[in-house]
Amino acid sequence: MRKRYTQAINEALFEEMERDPNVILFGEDVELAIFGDTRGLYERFGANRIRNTPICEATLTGMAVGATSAGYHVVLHMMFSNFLYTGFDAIANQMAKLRLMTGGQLELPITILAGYGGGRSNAAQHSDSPHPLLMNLGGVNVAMPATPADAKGLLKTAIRGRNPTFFLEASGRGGDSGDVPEDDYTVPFGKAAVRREGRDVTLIAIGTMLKPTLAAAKRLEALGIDAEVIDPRTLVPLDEASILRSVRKTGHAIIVDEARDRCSAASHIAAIVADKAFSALKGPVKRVTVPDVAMPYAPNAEARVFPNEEGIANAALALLRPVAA
Amino acid sequence: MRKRYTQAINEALFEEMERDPNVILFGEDVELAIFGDTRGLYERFGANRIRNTPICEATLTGMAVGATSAGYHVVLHMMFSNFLYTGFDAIANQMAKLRLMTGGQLELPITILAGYGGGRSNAAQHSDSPHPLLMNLGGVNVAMPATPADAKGLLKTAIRGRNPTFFLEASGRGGDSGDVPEDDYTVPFGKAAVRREGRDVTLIAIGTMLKPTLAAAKRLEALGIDAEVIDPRTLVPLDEASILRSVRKTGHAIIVDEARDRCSAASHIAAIVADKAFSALKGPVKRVTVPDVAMPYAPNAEARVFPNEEGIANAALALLRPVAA
Amino acid sequence: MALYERMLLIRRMEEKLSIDSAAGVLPGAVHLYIGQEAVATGVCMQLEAKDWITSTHRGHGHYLAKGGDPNSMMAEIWGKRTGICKGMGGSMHVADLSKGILGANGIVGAGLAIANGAAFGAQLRGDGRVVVCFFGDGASNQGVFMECLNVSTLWKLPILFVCEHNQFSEFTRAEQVTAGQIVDRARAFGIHTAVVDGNDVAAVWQATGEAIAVARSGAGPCFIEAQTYRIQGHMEFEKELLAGGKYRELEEIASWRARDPIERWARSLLGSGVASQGKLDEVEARVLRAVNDAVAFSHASAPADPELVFDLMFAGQTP
Amino acid sequence: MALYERMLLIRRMEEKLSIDSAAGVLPGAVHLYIGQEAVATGVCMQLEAKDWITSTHRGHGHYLAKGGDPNSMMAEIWGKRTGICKGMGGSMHVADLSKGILGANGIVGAGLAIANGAAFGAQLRGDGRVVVCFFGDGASNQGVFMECLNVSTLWKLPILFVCEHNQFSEFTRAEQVTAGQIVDRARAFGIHTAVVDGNDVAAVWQATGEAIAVARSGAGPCFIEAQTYRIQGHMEFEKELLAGGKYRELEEIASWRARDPIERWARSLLGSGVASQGKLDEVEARVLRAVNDAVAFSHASAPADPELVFDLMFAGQTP
Ligand SMILES: Cc1ncc(C[n+]2csc(CCOP(=O)(O)OP(=O)(O)O)c2C)c(N)n1
Ligand SMILES: Cc1ncc(C[n+]2csc(CCOP(=O)(O)OP(=O)(O)O)c2C)c(N)n1
Ligand SMILES: [Mg+2]
Ligand SMILES: [Mg+2]
Repeated sequence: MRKRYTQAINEALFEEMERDPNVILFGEDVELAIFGDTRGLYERFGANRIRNTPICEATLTGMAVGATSAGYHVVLHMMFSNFLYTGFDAIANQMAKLRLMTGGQLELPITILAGYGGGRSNAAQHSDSPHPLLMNLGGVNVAMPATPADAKGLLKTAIRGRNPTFFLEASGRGGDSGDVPEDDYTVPFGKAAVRREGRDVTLIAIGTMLKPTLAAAKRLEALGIDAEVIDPRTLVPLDEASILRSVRKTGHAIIVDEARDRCSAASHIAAIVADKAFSALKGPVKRVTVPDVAMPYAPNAEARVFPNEEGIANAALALLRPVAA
Repeated sequence: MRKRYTQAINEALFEEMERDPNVILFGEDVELAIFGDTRGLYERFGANRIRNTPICEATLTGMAVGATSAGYHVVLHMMFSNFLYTGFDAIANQMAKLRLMTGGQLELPITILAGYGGGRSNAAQHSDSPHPLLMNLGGVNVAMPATPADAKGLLKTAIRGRNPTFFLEASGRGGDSGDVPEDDYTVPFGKAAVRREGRDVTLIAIGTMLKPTLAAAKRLEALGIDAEVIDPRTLVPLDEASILRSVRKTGHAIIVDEARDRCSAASHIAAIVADKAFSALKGPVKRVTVPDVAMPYAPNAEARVFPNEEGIANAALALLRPVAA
Repeated sequence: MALYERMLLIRRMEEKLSIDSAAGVLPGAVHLYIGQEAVATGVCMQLEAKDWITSTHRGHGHYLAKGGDPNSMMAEIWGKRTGICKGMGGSMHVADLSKGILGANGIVGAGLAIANGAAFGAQLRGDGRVVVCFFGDGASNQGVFMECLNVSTLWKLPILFVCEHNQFSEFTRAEQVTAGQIVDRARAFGIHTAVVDGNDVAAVWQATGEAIAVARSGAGPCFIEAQTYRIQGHMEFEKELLAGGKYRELEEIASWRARDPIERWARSLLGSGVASQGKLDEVEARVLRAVNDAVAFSHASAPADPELVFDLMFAGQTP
Repeated sequence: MALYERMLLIRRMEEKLSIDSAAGVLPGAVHLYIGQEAVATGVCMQLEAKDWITSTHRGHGHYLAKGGDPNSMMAEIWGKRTGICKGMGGSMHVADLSKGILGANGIVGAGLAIANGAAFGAQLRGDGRVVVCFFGDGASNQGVFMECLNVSTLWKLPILFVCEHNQFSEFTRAEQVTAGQIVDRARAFGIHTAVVDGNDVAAVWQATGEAIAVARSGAGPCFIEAQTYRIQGHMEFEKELLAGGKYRELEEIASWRARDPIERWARSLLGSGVASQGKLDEVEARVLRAVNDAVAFSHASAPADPELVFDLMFAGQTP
């Protein structure tokens, strides 16, 4: 059945909380969900398991760590990714480190939801794509579903899992719909999806970037370029094997990432490709990313820095038709 | 004259505060500097310009932003890099964004000092190398001096500059000494130093990694491999040209970085090389980094994950003598 | 009369924004200040031009009250290059440093620390400046609030914390998320505090006068809690976003409308004979002209210059 | 007598650590609790095995007071695989979940939010657990302190905040960085508070008993400020680090030594006839044996297993 992205998330939350009484969820304004993803949970599960909190991100992330001691799986809703920074100590110094630091004593079954990305004139303080920072922390998983079906399946995996996981929602694109299976399924971590098979170039599209990348692939098809599109789905763990397999086949890689360029996921995947698939490469590894700036407010300025179909297609053209481009 | 690393920093602070009455410095315990870098400043410049603060990093980073409104260049000492996370909102959401967001109205002449890195059994919460996170923010400079001379010269540039700059000190290696010029010099941002010329492979060593990298180069020399060693000195801005020039000459690149591997500076530089120097590459681009774990406490466990001379040399050997290795 | 005109300007500007937001012609989200005008106005009319303010995501009122230009604000919200931030900030980020408006902020609580730093700078400069930090009841639950109370008390900073208690953090009632009285958190530091009716512009003005005198004298920080009410939703659009989810009763809104700070002040001006209805009508006309001018100015302005993004990130350096 | 033995165990363990640290044979830095033993002991002896504590960078005392194993702690500090954290955490991070010791923490203030979350978990579980959060006067200036007071008051969490006021944040005196009385910050939330002489183990024990009863009854959070003194420096090594920089007078240290909580309790036990000198000597002997055993155990243990780093980062997943 076709469902909206947030609806798929909402269903995953409902089903997992139904399944496991040890799942609790808290965050700012989760009762009347502004994104819609937590809608109805309060009415169903009550004030113990669904709780509106004060605005105090530093405490919320720390509480998520603490509440796991009582055997709960904590789902913490952080609203916009930019608010992760306010609660960053318990993310970077606690969640990402305490399991090792306690010699494995502390289990940290935590799922953090946060919307990310630009494209809606929310300006710089509501448009960050924080996955590169989270990837560098070492101790947390990062899931970035691009479709409603993956949103539901990955969120279930996160909630059934025993490790801290950031589940980043495409906040500007909550309305996108897609088919969602009816049965109780999960999507495994660390398994990329091949969204389109192709022979000429591998386009690796992260989260929100899948849509313009698929559109670009279509455009390229008309020009006789057969692009393969890979959606990693989770960045930690990362399905290197699928990426490398594809690049070894096509000989070309372009990574499309809504993060700022420097030390982005695109950089990292490019580095892996340049290391492990070097001998298969027929040309440079390219990145289509946001330049190293804050996201501007004005729609035209935002469009200027945002990766889009045309930019992606042009990158592929420049790579494969250097003379024509 | 030979000086210790912290001594060079201390001199830069003295000289710049002497030169410019608009430079102020605050932070936790800066009067009795635990690292030694701010020693004597309080006695010289008094309580207005040098001030011990309470422990409240979230406020300190925000205050740095605010105090610039009065025309001050704020030097904020954050002690260990891991404490940046506690004050991360004003770093990631304010410092890195407000100039653009105010249409250029707000100037943010801020220098943030913080010690980074492991190697001294300080355990995970006192051993992070945060430069990849900072690099991804887009709006802040990142300086990582490897020598006392650069520490002094880069710090002066930071303090004379008009943009937020993170000046990351090698906290575990404060004692290392080196020649420091006597005159009033600065070291420009975005200019890498070629620490050793060579023809066979380019070793790009970040901050603390310079020392083991030079040692590895020496080892390689004995084996007939002539390594060029590049020290970027600042990661934002990054001297891409010098790196690419060297790689185009040698055809091989290995980046040595004390950060965790995923989305590290090493990843980013590897991505740049794989993009812009592709046609010159004779082999895969390699990274020698810390694996994606929290830094363990026990010395032998820390040594296991820490990049060292041997690991660097082996990476070069494997690249250049694939059969022998 | 000046208080009246300033309040009315804020109101009419925002009513226009409300309409345009509902029509879907504005680029981003807007958070309106309607109902709270007496706070910004009563406070800012006690300030000197040199004084500084920091603001929140709900910042239009503070901006206009401190003397920010309506045209540049409107153009900013429309994403135009004539906007006060050249279209780079938008509604949640209006700032005019030349007027002492250090900026609205999309991060709840961020203004507290920035204001604290500005106050430290002002103190070191010794130029007699005072800094006012506006923040909400919701923001009072951010730890930086206590941190800033601590630092400013220790250092005797010239800062006035103005907590606008409008009963809500987004869609959550204050009782649910804010324990006790906010003013008690400030009292714990032994500083000058006051609680005022935030819908009574004269009361706000009066309390601010006393507080600013304390802050300017070098005696240290002050705190005012202004009780008021957010007449509009948290943000325009919220009805669509909440899909009908209701978090407050219409009667409650109506009861606060009856306490509208602007009408109340108009009645008081008329009652005390300070102003005639004719004078008030003149003000109304002048304000409407200003709003229309601002709109016309915005419409006539060119969109933001996208290439500026690369120039403005750093001073003298490309990203 | 139990109080005495526990305090003495903490003291003698740390005296040994002090010597070994000075000798440079321990891998990392150690922050000693010497002089503050009455706080951890008086508090923890009121707790049940199921109760939880969170601790600080100065955590040996809390760990031992809550019943943590001396051998595993010593081995941890030596970086051995028999350490309570397998050598991965070290001195600043001793934790034993099986004993309710949720962990020491290298980040000042971090334990507050973790304890708050644990208390929320305990409340939801409804198993009658109480959580004690130890933190310093310096940590009380971190905003999370106020945030946690707010949340725990609103939610009536079963938590006891114990602020150990030992007069210093590192090398800075409390007066310089902590405005007013810390207890007033808690009072602002209307919760149960107490200020006690932290060098009087009986007083701490007494005040804790009252507070824990409140917290366990479901009435919400409690707060105790224990006035004490850090006899050793902030950390061993500090003399070398500070290059002679002096931040306190020897007389001051001496005056607090005269109020040593252990000797004081010994005098009281002897004075009241509860214990004889012979009994105390027995305790001393037992404690010294325990310390020697811990040292022997550590020395006999193998170094940490480096490969474990990769196993321990995640549950069932490699990094
Ligand atoms: C750090 C952070 N957390 C959460 C938000 C989302 N948010 C925006 S406004 C708001 C409520 C603010 O309440 P209050 O401070 O009372 O201001 P008001 O909206 O009532 O004017 C929240 C939670 C944010 N912008 N920043
Ligand atoms: C977030 C953070 N900031 C700074 C430090 C450095 N630091 C370690 S202990 C300490 C002082 C703590 O003082 P207090 O809370 O009173 O505890 P005490 O050392 O007196 O036991 C500081 C500033 C830290 N570990 N974490
Ligand atoms: Mg409010
Ligand atoms: Mg202390």
